Amino acid sequence: MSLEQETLNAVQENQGGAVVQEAPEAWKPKILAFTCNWCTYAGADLAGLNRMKYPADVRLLRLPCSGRVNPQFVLHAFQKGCDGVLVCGCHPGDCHYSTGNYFTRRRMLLYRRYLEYFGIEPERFQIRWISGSEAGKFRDTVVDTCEAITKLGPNHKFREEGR
Amino acid sequence: MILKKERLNDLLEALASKATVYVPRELDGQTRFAPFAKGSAVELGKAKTVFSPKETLFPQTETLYTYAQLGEDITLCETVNTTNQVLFGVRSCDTYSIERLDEVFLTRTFIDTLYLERRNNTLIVALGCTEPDRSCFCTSFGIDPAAGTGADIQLTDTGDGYFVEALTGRGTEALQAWSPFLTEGQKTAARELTFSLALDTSNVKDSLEQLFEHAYWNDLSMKCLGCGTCAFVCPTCHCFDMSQNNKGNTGYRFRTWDSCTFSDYSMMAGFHNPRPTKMRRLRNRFMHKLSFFSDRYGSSLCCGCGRCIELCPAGIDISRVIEDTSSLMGAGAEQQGSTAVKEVAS
Amino acid sequence: MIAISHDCSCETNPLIPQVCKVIAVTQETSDVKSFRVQTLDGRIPFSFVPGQLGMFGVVNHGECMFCVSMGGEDWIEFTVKKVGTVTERIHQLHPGAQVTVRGPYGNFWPADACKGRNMIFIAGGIGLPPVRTFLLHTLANRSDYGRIDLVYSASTKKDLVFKEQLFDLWPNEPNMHVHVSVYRASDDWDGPVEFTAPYLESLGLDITNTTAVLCGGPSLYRTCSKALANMGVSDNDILTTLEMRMKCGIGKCGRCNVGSKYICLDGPVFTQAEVNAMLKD
Amino acid sequence: MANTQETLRERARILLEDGTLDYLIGWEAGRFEGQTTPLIIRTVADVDRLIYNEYCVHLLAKYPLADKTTKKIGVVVRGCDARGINLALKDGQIERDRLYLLGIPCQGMKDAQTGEELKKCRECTHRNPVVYDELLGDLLEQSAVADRFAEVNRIESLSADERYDYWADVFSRCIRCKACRDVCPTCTCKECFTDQAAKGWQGKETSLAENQNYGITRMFHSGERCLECGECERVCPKGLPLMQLNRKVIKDVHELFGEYIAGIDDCTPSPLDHYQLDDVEEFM
Repeated sequence: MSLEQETLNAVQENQGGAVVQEAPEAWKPKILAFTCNWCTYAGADLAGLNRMKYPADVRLLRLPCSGRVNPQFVLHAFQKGCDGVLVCGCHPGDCHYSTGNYFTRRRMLLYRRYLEYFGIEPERFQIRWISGSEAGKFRDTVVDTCEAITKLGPNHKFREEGR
Repeated sequence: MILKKERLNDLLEALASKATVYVPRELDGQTRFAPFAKGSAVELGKAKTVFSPKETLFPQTETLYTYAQLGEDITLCETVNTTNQVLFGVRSCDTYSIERLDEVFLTRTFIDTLYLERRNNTLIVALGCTEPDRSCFCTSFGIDPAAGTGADIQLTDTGDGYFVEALTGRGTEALQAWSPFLTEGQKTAARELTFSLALDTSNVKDSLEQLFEHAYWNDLSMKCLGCGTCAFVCPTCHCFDMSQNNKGNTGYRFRTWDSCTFSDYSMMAGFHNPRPTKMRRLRNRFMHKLSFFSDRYGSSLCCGCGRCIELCPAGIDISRVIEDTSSLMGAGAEQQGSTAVKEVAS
Repeated sequence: MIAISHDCSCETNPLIPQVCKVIAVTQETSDVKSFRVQTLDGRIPFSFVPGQLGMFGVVNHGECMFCVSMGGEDWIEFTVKKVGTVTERIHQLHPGAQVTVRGPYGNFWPADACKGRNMIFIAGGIGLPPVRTFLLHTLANRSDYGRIDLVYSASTKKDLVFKEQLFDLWPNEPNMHVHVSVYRASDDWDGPVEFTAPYLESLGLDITNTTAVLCGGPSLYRTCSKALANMGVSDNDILTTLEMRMKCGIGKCGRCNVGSKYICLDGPVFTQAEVNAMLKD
Repeated sequence: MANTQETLRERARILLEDGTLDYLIGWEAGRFEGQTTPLIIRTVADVDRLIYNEYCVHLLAKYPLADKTTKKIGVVVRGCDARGINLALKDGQIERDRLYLLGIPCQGMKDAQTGEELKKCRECTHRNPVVYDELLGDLLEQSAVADRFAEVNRIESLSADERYDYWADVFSRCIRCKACRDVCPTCTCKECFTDQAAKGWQGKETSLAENQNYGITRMFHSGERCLECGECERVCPKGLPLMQLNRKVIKDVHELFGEYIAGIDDCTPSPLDHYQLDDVEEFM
């Protein structure tokens, strides 16, 4: 029994079962998408404008540039409970800061292989270039990633299960 | 009474049914105290384990209490530890160190009950040394390698078995459970052990205090990496840091080992650090081991086990520090060499 | 069983705090607040003697050691400056929030030894709360003490703590003189603009039968202890608190040693003579 | 080996005497046979303590960086030290004219207990120092090195779960003494992320999650700038196979961005410091 469960049970005894434990309904994937503010976030916005449907399991995190994605953010995302991580940025050459995504490309090429080396399935950590006008590509990327990860099931690797 | 060596595993299995029995075992190339399981190889021949039994009494990370926050009100639950454990095959240097940890955690106004519970649930079976390592120098601190002070039961190697004698009431009580494995026998004369390393540590405390401002510390600390290896393998190091880990509205506060050689050991809020340079931190480590602790508790905090000598990545050697400081004192430190501490940054 | 030699009343782990609630928050300056704390059932968390410290923390952010700056019938008060992550979180507390408190720790100001003497209190910036605990004690039993001087300075006027007591209450206490200076002038300040040590010497206070109580940052402490020596105050009559170095408070974590002295068990209040005897690590 | 030690001592005596050096960094004998420890010599009297034998295992490249003064420092450099000095020069940690490098071609150091050549020296690709002011002894012919990436390939061939379990077991043994970071010539940040617990980069707990965060992130930070000097594996008190971590990054760098030898000189930028327009494109 994990420490948290023990504490919640202890709290229940103290307060006579006041804590309501919500029923664990069907598992839904948690995917974190690091989106670059100038392109992908605009693309996601456009997808919304055009009423495009894509699963709500993706949580967007807006960053000034895909170059701002520190590899430790990706590892922390997996540790804090994400089942999949998506890093999106502008196409090389369109970067608002002109060279941000060139460095990202090199860094993520290495880091993706690095995390696979430690056991992360390739589908769980993907990088895509999505420009501001490619709303459709954004939706397809999100739909494909959700499908792949739902097939893979919940991620138990790198999870903070205490000691 | 004699415990024959071939009956050793049966005894350990019997003990393991009622408590966690920690024996010296070789895991992944390093010997350390690990729980005994049926058929695991016990390494009683080696002089000392690479990692000391300290981790069984004062684990590297230990939960102090868990907390849950619901709305505004907070509930704390203290973690209670009631597992019985037996430390089997502890050398005299480690029993001496356990006594020092007892002094720190169990005396002086506050009692650390986490340590106290574990300590009261622990039966310590000491084993006399037969063949010291090259880096052992426990006799320099007046420790008798054949007699584990502070242990409950003392074993002495008699060739084909171990002579068993109880040292404390708890020892005699535990020996009843051992009787089916013991046979009659006499204690053979203790063999004279030859220590390749023996130092005169009588005046080390004063000479260190005199040399506090000497430039010796500068050159010594320049090669120190500032890592925590020496503190984490040392059986007597007991400094810890406290922090917490949150998960939603619950979490736990824990304490974990810390080393005074780490750069952020004495860092305060507002980034004031009373020991900003590596020299001061390393000097503080050796001063605490050989001088400050005996000011407070009356005995040296170094048990002469030599683990830090073997494992220091930069080859810094506490026995050389003891020798160098007494020779510097001998040569009249004030005249020879500049006493001004040449401050080498960080 | 291990022979236990201790006179502490705790049967649980001394590192486990008790849950208390904040009943009042007063904003002293832009980055200093005072928090009045009480146990959940309305009692004083722990009894204390002026100069002792308590551990004050927010459960999921950590805890820090603060001097108990004031105490009442059923509450104690901590004055906290915002300097780090924990103090930042503490500054977001509002009345009714629940916090963790434990204590008291450390020795205390030798109030009885100073009976019948004149007192000079010297403080810099956030050093006033520890000094104020002793000052309030002397004002509470005013007849036991002679002339009282308070020399207090901060970087700018808005950083002066306890302004109401500084300018309104304490000046009209009998035989008490308040001297306040700032390091950097500002247009709404017409008082002296000087560092504490030169300001202290310029006052030319009479030091017969006087004890000085000193608390502030490392630089203030160095300069003022020299200034007091120049004024002729003997080392045994200068008191100070090194509470800044305390961490666990119960003498186990090994963090607060200056030489062989543990600040949390042997201090934090020391005389200048004792501090001079310590090794300057 | 012995005459190299004699020439080293003799050169040290001259350099210290005529004032070209304020102090020299080398090795001295430890207490036991086969044990050495770094040594700082400031006066000619100490020159006889200076030694050079087959147990001088410590990397000296990081020691001069701690000296922020303008003193002239002599450093004995073998292949790995020289590359470490190049790395420090490229990162602007120290000026070249403050250093006087005594180069020694190194035929590999021995393990004191087993007497065999150390693993890191068996796999060493640069036995001759790549930068020196003076060469003691003649250059060695560089012997062919067995496949350095054999272990990395073996791990890559495992399945994802097997790889995770292998590394989870390795990281569960880590005691976070940070010796691997403190010895590494690439780790010269002013404030390392592992010392910033308050800011949340790295917790202080030695749980599996924190150890993974420490091990993976630290090694990726040095990653492509790693000299493969093997010091991290030597100093690890738990004997963790740390070289398999950085060799993975180096293998990928060679595949993706072309051959790059860290520390070969003090000017070529490392792969992640620059980019090519026609880099490998996998993210379209």
